[in-house]
Amino acid sequence: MNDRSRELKPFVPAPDDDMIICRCEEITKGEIRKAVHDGMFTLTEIRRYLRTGMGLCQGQTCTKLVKGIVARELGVKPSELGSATGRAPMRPIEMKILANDGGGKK
Amino acid sequence: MKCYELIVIGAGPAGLSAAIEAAKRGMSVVVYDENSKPGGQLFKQIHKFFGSKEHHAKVRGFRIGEELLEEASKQCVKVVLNATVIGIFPEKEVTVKIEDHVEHVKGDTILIATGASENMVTFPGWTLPGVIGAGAAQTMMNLHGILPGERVLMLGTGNVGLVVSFQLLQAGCEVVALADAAPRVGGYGVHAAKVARCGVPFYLSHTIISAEGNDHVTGVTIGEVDSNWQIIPNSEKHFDVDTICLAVGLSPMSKLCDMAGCEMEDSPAKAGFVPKVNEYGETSVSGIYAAGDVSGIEEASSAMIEGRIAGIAAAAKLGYITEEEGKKQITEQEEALNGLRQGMFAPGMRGQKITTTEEGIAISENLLSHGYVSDEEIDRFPGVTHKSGIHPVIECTQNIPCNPCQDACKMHCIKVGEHITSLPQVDPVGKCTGCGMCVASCSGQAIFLLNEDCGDGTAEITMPYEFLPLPEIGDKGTAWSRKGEPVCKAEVVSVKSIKAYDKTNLLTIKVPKEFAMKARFFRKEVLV
Amino acid sequence: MRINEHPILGEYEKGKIIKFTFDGKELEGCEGEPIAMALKNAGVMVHRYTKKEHKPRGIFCAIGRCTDCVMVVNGKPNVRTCITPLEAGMEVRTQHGVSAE
Amino acid sequence: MNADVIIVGGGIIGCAAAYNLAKDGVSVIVLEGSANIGNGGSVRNGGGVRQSGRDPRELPLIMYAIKNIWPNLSDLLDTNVEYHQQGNLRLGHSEKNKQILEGLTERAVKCDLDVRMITGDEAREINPYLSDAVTCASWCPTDGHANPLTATMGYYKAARRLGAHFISDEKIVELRKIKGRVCQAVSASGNIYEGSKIILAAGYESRYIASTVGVDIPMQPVLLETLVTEAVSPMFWQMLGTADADFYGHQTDHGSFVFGLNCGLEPYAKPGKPVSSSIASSAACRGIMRYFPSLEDIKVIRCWAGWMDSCADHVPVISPVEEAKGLILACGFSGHGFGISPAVGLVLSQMAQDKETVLDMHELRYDRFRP
Repeated sequence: MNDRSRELKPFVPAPDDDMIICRCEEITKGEIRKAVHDGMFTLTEIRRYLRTGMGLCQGQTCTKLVKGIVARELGVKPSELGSATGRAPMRPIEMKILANDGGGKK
Repeated sequence: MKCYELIVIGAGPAGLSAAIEAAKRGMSVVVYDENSKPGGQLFKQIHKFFGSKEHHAKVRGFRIGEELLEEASKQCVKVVLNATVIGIFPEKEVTVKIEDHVEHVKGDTILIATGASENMVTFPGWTLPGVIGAGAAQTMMNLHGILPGERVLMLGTGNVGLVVSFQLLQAGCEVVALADAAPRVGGYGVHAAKVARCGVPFYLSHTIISAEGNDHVTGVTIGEVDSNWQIIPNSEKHFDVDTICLAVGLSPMSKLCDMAGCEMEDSPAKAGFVPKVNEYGETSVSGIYAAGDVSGIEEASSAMIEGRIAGIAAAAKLGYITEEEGKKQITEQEEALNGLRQGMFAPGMRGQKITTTEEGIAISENLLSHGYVSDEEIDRFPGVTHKSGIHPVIECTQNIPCNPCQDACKMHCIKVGEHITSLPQVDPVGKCTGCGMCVASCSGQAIFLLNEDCGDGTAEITMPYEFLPLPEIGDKGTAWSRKGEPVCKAEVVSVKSIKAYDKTNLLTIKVPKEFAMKARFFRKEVLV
Repeated sequence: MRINEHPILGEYEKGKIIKFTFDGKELEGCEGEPIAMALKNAGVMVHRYTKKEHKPRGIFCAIGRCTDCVMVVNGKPNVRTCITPLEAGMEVRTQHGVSAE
Repeated sequence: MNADVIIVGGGIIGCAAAYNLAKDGVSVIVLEGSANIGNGGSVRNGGGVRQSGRDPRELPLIMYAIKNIWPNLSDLLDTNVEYHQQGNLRLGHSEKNKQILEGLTERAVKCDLDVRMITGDEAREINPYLSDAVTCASWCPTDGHANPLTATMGYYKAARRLGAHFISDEKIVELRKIKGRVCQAVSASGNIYEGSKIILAAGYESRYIASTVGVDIPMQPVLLETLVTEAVSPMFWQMLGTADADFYGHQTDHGSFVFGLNCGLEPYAKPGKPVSSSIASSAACRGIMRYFPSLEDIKVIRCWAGWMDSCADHVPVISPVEEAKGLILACGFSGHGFGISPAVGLVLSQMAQDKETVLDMHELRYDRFRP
């Protein structure tokens, strides 16, 4: 049970709020912190709301960083936050290659 | 649909080892790897590995990669390169991108051995070109022969940070400093010591305040942190660098396991989000295994054993060996794995503060805080003894599972004993011939041959030397201390490079005898 | 800069020297090496400028994971130059946002 | 825990209802069974905000939403929902396709919708990237698309700011009638939530939950799959569909393309966690490339699947229940819930407050399947 109305410490702007966290989508630490205060309590919700980890690299670099920021903001351990779901394709793949999956269906 | 008895994803140490074991027992095996070269990170590892003979100790990483590949081809393992697995679907269907198309294949069993990805830290300027992962530096210099930069600052003193710093020096870069926010060096002390004696300063409890530059890195400022990780005012230090290397740990690259429906856990002990596996490396999905870094960050040596276990387990599952045979063979591998998971750096020791060695000797605090063992500390370790004539001095001060030095000495001067993590001892009655095999065998480059008094007021020190250009007999220069400072004049009296040393040259220098226990490195420049 | 001789690895096996262009300027590299390596050797640090903040990016992971080193190659954007082999005559351009501008 | 209204299901329908209720000062508790708000079809759809192709019974909802809510929704929710009203092209490549499109068009025109048949060349004038394979299309200029992710999270954020109480990881397994009224929702962990009205908007799960108070809606779960590409320079802003229904989608503000897909095997997907199939995205790419050959080099970066709650007659049930007073059903959206969700949220809040609804909802009653 995850109560989304529970009290968080008040949002205080920090000097490093403009630091880029998600390199692909250029999402800053401040945006992530604010999103938590707007109710985005899970990594999946942060992704859906801000696009962190939804760029070309699919979160290879920022997932752990985002997790740390969200955990700190919520006052929980990062390991309590779970992870975003692994989805195909594991690497970007051109439509014409994906379309060419054999079996004479071209 | 094309079907294999084992589909291995990732041709690194774990994947290849599993493929070999499974194929040896009669299974049809395919290995897919997205890279153009197999071996995973092994081909970037140019240092000699630790461990015992069974763990390929004192063999360089890339040679282990070559051996694995050779064995895999002997066992008729099909290794498909430039083949990116894009997904694992129900009923163990794998889709893989090969050249201009996608293939669907099925596996009776699947091993996920996708390895790890590098962690990162943020600081102002961390997105500038010139800030790179330590793995990137390794890839550039060791695979492609490209210098990552001319002047480099390394963040992180774990084994990756230490090993890559040494590799940067070998490639010809200047490493201006090693910094780490932690108060103690995280990696093997011997790796730190070989970097420190080259003159690289260690800044523990320091972190990067900012990277400078407009279009690319031109400098970096680090600062000391207090116990709350806050920068202490006026502790800033600036370096002109063109490259900042980040070596702040690895995370399992386990997305594919998650996609395959394996039950996952977030385990700080395994350094991230990993599939839950049983003692055979099998995940919650029957027939899907995980081995190597993807199931918990460790060394390549343990990845190979985990891979072998999964390969044997898959063979037992498909009836190529009996369950009993499988159990017996796996138990042997588990013993080898347990052998590696011992000592001060064992996975179970993470986060624990160690004050004494297994022998009850106070550890070198200076090694942990500055990267080298101080003159005052060095004499208390069992590998350091003094006697007349040539003899080994083993500056090995931490309990790590490694013993090639014991086998290297045919005269039985060196003893590690039954317990592989014990500190090597020098037998006082052993007759050292000065063959140098121990020096070249030590993966930590921690063994020196000393003749502390040559009778003419000088001492001779033989040291491992893996840099170019190689000094020549008669070269005059400077001896450097463990701390990496010039201490006295020195002259090269011998340079040995035989095949058995495997690229570790043995350099013998002559110094005034009072510097016998101080001089540990040589540079041709005359500085004192 | 290239490492000519390495104390452990000796000499590197490289492809033959070929020509390609970077933003219209002719450069040389070794055939088959990643595009990013040839650029690094030529001193090119900036591979692209980001879409929102127009900040420079270059090689970061060098193994095709982070996608920071993407450029416009032969007209196609978002090509991971650290894992794409260099071919003679390739047209490599700095990427601005998601295109060559 | 008590509130005036208990909403079971934290998808966009539940969030939009909560937003409208909270705005009216009504106390609300929203219970989401999964870990994440907006975990079902709300965030796994193609983002269409379209009138064309709709069943006449739900047309009033979408027409109302497009006229009155979508244009201002970003401001209302303080979230960019990326709404674009640049028309919908439904593409055809054969005579059979043309017949399908003409049928849909005729039906919509009867409901006063501005939609018409156009030729392949006319379609290519609207969208120059279309291939010559396109021989006909239906064109509805007032249709559009929005971002399902930010719209869902935006409704959640705005409702929460207005005081709506959201609880996730709280799976409701039972409703209870007390003294003749459905007023309790009981979670798997045994917690009881009580309100004078209960809105059931839990997708297909609603079927199991409603059955605990003797109500059944004829629907079944059907898998839908979606893919998203890398971002490229802006190419076109229309919402796209095909007469064959093999894909639908659009280019987003971000530059990526989002395409919903259909490979034909979806109705036979295994129950449980929604899993992408190994062949659907490939089939979709073939379909997309047939109409948009210039997209062939664009890279797909992610695929995902989700369950939709497909109602027997393919339109939702949005209705109070006579024999279970206090219960309001909002389920069976059949894969077209996203576009109408702002209007549905409004209507549900009115139903829960016993106000007259802004639209006549009798066609979407729960008992329409019975004599």
